[in-house]
Amino acid sequence: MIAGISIYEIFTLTSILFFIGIYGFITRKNLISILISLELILNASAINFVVINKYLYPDVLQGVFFSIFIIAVAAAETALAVAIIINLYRQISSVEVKDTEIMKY
Amino acid sequence: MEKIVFYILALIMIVSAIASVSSRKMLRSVIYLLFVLIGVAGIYFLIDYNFLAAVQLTVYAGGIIVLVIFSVLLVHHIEMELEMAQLSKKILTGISCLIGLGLFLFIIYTNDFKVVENSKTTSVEAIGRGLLSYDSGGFILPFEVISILLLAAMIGAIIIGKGDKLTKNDDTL
Amino acid sequence: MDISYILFIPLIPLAVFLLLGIGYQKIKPTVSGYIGVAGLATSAALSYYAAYQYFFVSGKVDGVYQTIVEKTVWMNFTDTLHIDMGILVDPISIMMLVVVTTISLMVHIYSRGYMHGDTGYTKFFAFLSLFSFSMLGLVLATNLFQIYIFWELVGVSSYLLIGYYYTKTSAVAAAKKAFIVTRFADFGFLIGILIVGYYAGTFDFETLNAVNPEGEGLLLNWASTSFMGLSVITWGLLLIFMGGAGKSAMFPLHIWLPDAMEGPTPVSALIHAATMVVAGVYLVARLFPMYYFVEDGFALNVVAYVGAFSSLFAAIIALTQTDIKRVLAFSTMSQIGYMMLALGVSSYKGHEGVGYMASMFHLFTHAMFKALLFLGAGSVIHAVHSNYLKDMGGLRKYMPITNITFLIAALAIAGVPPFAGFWSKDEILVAAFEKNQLLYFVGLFVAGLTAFYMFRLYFGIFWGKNTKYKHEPHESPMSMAFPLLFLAFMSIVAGFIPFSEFVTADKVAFEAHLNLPLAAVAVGTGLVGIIIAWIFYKKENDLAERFANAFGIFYKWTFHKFYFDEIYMFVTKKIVFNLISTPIAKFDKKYVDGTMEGIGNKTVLISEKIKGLQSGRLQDYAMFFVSGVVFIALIFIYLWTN
Amino acid sequence: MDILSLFVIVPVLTVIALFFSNGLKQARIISMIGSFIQLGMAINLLFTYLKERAVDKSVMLFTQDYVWFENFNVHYAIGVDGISVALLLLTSIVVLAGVFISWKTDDLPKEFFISLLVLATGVYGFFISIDLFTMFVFYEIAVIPMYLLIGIWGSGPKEYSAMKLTLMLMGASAVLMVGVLGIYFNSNADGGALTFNILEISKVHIPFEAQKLFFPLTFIGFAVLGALFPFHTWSPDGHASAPTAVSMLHAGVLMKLGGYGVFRIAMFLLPLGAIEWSWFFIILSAIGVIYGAFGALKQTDLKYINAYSSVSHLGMVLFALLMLNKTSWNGAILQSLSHGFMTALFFALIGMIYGRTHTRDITKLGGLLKVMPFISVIYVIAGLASLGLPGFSGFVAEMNIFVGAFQHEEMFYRVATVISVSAIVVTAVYILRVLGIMLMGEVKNEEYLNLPKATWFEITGIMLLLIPMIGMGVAPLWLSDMTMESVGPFIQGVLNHL
Repeated sequence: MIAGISIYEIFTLTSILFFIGIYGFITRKNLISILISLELILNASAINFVVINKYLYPDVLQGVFFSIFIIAVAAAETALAVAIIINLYRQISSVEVKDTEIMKY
Repeated sequence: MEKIVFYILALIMIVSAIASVSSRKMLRSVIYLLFVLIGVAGIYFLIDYNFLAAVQLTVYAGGIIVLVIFSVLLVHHIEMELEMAQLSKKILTGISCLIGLGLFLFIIYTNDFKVVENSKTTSVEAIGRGLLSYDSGGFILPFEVISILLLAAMIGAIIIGKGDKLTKNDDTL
Repeated sequence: MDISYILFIPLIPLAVFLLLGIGYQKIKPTVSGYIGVAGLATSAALSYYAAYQYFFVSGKVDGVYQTIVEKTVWMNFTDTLHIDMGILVDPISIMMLVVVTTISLMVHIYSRGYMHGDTGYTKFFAFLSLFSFSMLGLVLATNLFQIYIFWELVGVSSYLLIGYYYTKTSAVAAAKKAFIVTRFADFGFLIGILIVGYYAGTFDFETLNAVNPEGEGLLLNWASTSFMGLSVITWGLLLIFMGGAGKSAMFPLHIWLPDAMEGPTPVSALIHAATMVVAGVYLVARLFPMYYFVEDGFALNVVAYVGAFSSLFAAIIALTQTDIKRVLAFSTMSQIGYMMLALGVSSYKGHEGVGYMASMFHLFTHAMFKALLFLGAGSVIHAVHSNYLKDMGGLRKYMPITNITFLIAALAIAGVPPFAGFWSKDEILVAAFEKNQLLYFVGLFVAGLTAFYMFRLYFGIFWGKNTKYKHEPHESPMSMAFPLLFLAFMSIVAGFIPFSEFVTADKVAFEAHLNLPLAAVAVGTGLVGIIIAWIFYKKENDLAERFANAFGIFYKWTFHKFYFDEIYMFVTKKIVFNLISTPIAKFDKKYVDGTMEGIGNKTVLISEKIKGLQSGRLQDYAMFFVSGVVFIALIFIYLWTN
Repeated sequence: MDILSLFVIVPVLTVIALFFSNGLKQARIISMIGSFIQLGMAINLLFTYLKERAVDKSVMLFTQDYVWFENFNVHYAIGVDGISVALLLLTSIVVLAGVFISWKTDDLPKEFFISLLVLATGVYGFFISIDLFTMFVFYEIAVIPMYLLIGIWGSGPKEYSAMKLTLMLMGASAVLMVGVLGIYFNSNADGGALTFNILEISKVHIPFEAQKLFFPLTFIGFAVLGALFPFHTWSPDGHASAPTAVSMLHAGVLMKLGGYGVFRIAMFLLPLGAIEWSWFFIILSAIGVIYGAFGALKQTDLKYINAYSSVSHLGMVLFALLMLNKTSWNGAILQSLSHGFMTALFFALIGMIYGRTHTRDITKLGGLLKVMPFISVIYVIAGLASLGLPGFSGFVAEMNIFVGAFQHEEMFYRVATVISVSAIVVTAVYILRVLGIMLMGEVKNEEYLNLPKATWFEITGIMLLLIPMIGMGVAPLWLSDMTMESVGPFIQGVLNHL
């Protein structure tokens, strides 16, 4: 519990972060930037888990566990993403989204 | 006091997040992200989840950010400016996001949360026990799954990162 | 009376046609000629026997010639309507059998000489046999549909024979024209048949023509339904007459006949002079009671006026033509108009039916002398290798037989006694005089014109200037001369046949008298015509030319057949092709097909657009996803909050 | 084994045998034998039918019924009446003639014959089934090989034409499917279970509203195949690109499915709808009749001329069907048969002319009577048959149609009939135009002087088509009576609702 801060304010913050992440995800044209936006989204949701755990169900720890898992998954995901990006860079010397469209064919 | 800290943190996070998704320099973008992540850790500290905050700092700020920076450095010139999306697309996305945000907030504020007043602190031991517990509410299975996932991701990352060379070896032989 | 042997009269030519047609490659030309002649000779012999049997032995019961029918169902339409195939024997059909087989036989014999050495000799005889079969079938038809069937077959034989010289563009065009014009007329014929068949409930001539015992009206109820002020049956009859007018080259459907002269001359003699072209007359005669009784003979009046006008019209055109076969063609048209006129002024009963008798009589005599004229002309053309008067002249020295026979025929058609034409024409004029004086004077005038143009032709060919010929013209071989002599003989004696004893409207014989004053006037008119021709053309002089110049524009119009060909050309080329067909073709390509194509193209276009959504860009998908979720969420909230 | 199912089984067996064949020689022999057996079966069926018909007066004979999909009450139900027997005979003759005409298919012969026979299977199946669903399945089987046959063995813009043809026919089937399902879901109107069986549905009183809605769908679905104006445009392009045998089969047989379907399904099952809508479709079909004829007048490509003439002739079929009386219906059936033989013959001849001169443009041809007398003479005969000359099948059919159409006294029908009848004049014009330009006149091209003569298989193919055509024209009574008798119950079904 943060003294003087209601759950609404925290949710407002996470919502804002979440949509900034989405905004970045859609508008950025670089794979790494997209990855960064993704981290924002993940973090926003992770905060939500924790906050809901703390404010509404203080007796259990599920929210915390989920946050831990999110962090773990995010780490794994980032590692893979970076591997892919580097591999891609080796192949086409670019990490721009527009150069990776050929997947659609 | 905590209130003020929270607002400062929130302000830093939002500003950094916006800067992170709009900066034209790749490396700066990553650094702004770092601020956001640290801010998240700060939030965790504020609500007394110290362990979580520590994990956030070490794994995220310490591990992931470094990884990303490395990859940025590997594939970018520092001075390179990023290409930006078309203005129309930005505006469209912005509007869409604002509507979505409005929606979220509308739902959040119309919902009556049953907040339980408390000031519990959670020990690392409780978290450890919870994670490894077989009982109901225990998280041993997800924990194991996550460890396998991490392993798989690690191997996968290695293979993908080196994949090119592996296949090339075959060819040259 | 057993009439089953009559069936063989048409069937033998059919057999000959099939034999020659299938064995086309194998049969030698001379053999095929003999086969054709033999077949027709058998048919002719059977016809003569049938005529003898019918007229003199067993045809008459209580002074009335019987109508004997044998038929079998060929196809069923409804419970009452069906097409029968069969043979109908009555005076006119027997008479036509005789005419057709006689002329056909003569033409067959003649063709053996005329077509000698032609590559398609066998084919020619096959077609002639096909024609004979169709014509005989037409004559013997028992109902409207059967007559229509053979009508069409006759038309197609005519098409094949006109287009016999198929490498010649003009012949092909003429054949096409003949077929299409008559086909157009047949369109009317068919509608007429449908109307009559529907409202009368039958196609059978017997039922249609059934007259009540007093001879005062049809048994058929024709007045039941009317359309635009006339009984529907009258409309049907008028449309049927349209068919007849097409085949008989009545104005304004006459344009095909002069062009049809592109065919070999024997064909012109057989089909376009003696037999097929009188089918229209035969058709009206066949339905005569209907024409006469329905609506007080309204349709019959139309027949009379159309006939009279055609007769005059053709005679005027014939004055100026220079192609001898075309002169004869217009003369044919004129004479058929005469027959139509005669039918048109006829009544039904007894002596009042003299017009009907005269018409049939004229048909008979005309067949003889017109065939003779054509065969004579063929003989001339054979010798001179040209159709044009300007290439001829003074031929009497080279071709004595042709000269004499041609003269006899010309005298016959001019109505000089005692030749055949005089008798029949006189009866026609009598009939017209009694019924309608206007038509009488038209007829008389035409008789004068006929005499004039015929002797213009005669003098032009056999007298006149002495042309220098590249090859010495010579008399035709015996195979060609014999038919000429035979037909000349017929042209002399045919007039003495007491036709009113045999062929009458009500099938009861009556006494026909020679009306002396009228006959004298007619002969006088004919002689005036001949004398003028004598003055103009006997010796080479420029009288005729000066005369023609005096008439100026009228002469020019006549010479161009009143520009009817041009009008038809305009209608077909400009209107049908350019104003109907081309726009339809364009419309089809552009709009009908275009619409279908458009649907296809639009589909492709839309799919291109939709394909753009499937861009492969993750961010686009995310965009759609987010917008979609937001949108759906909005909807749900809207729904739940209300 | 019932004798009707054999009609489907034999071509299937032939197709299987073809899979194991090798090269053109084996393929064509196998196809020929298969088609011969088929023809024999059709003739046998004809006589068996006539014998059986004398004693059995039910609507369909030789009926068989096997459940196919229990859930939707789909049956493999078959049966024939005089009409199907006649059409089966037509099909078997045209298929055999088609095999003869494609005697020299060099390109992928095995696949060609397989597609051809699959098409035939579909057509046979369509004619024998009396279950809507089965019928529809066979219909699709018949349409699909068309795409391959035109797309692979065609000429000119073949992909385009194949695509156009298939798409338009598929579009039509989609519409048709809606109509068929509409009928199906209304087949319990009188109580009872939903059924696809035609005979059972015909006893049901489908509500008027449903009939009004589904009749146009069903009608158009089939009529597109019957080249109803303005849905005919697939036909000229399709025919022009298709190989000879395919044109023959398509125009000769496949397009008949349209008229047959209209007759068997749209008219029979939805009589009230037919009465309600007939005026509209009469206008369309009368336009089609005259429009096709005028359209043919201006074309110079032989196949286009023939395709437009098909539009005209088949317009006549639909026109006759819409006249809703026994005579005209019989005329429609006869016209289908007649047009089948005639147009197949035309396409066969066009194929031969094209094979020799390598052009189908009539303005480039000329004087062919001199250089290829046999083919030209047959062409003249076919042309004369096409313009409705007595002694050929076309006349018989057309007269039935006209007499039938004339049974209506209203002005509207009269005018429509007269318009249709006037097509006989235009037909004469375009047929004679072709004959005049192409066959007569001087030989335009020196090379044509030494063209090969007609071979035995070509002659056989031609004779197969010519003889029934003349036979029908000379002695129409037995055939006409056979079909007339079978039309009876159907027209009665319609008239009962009037």
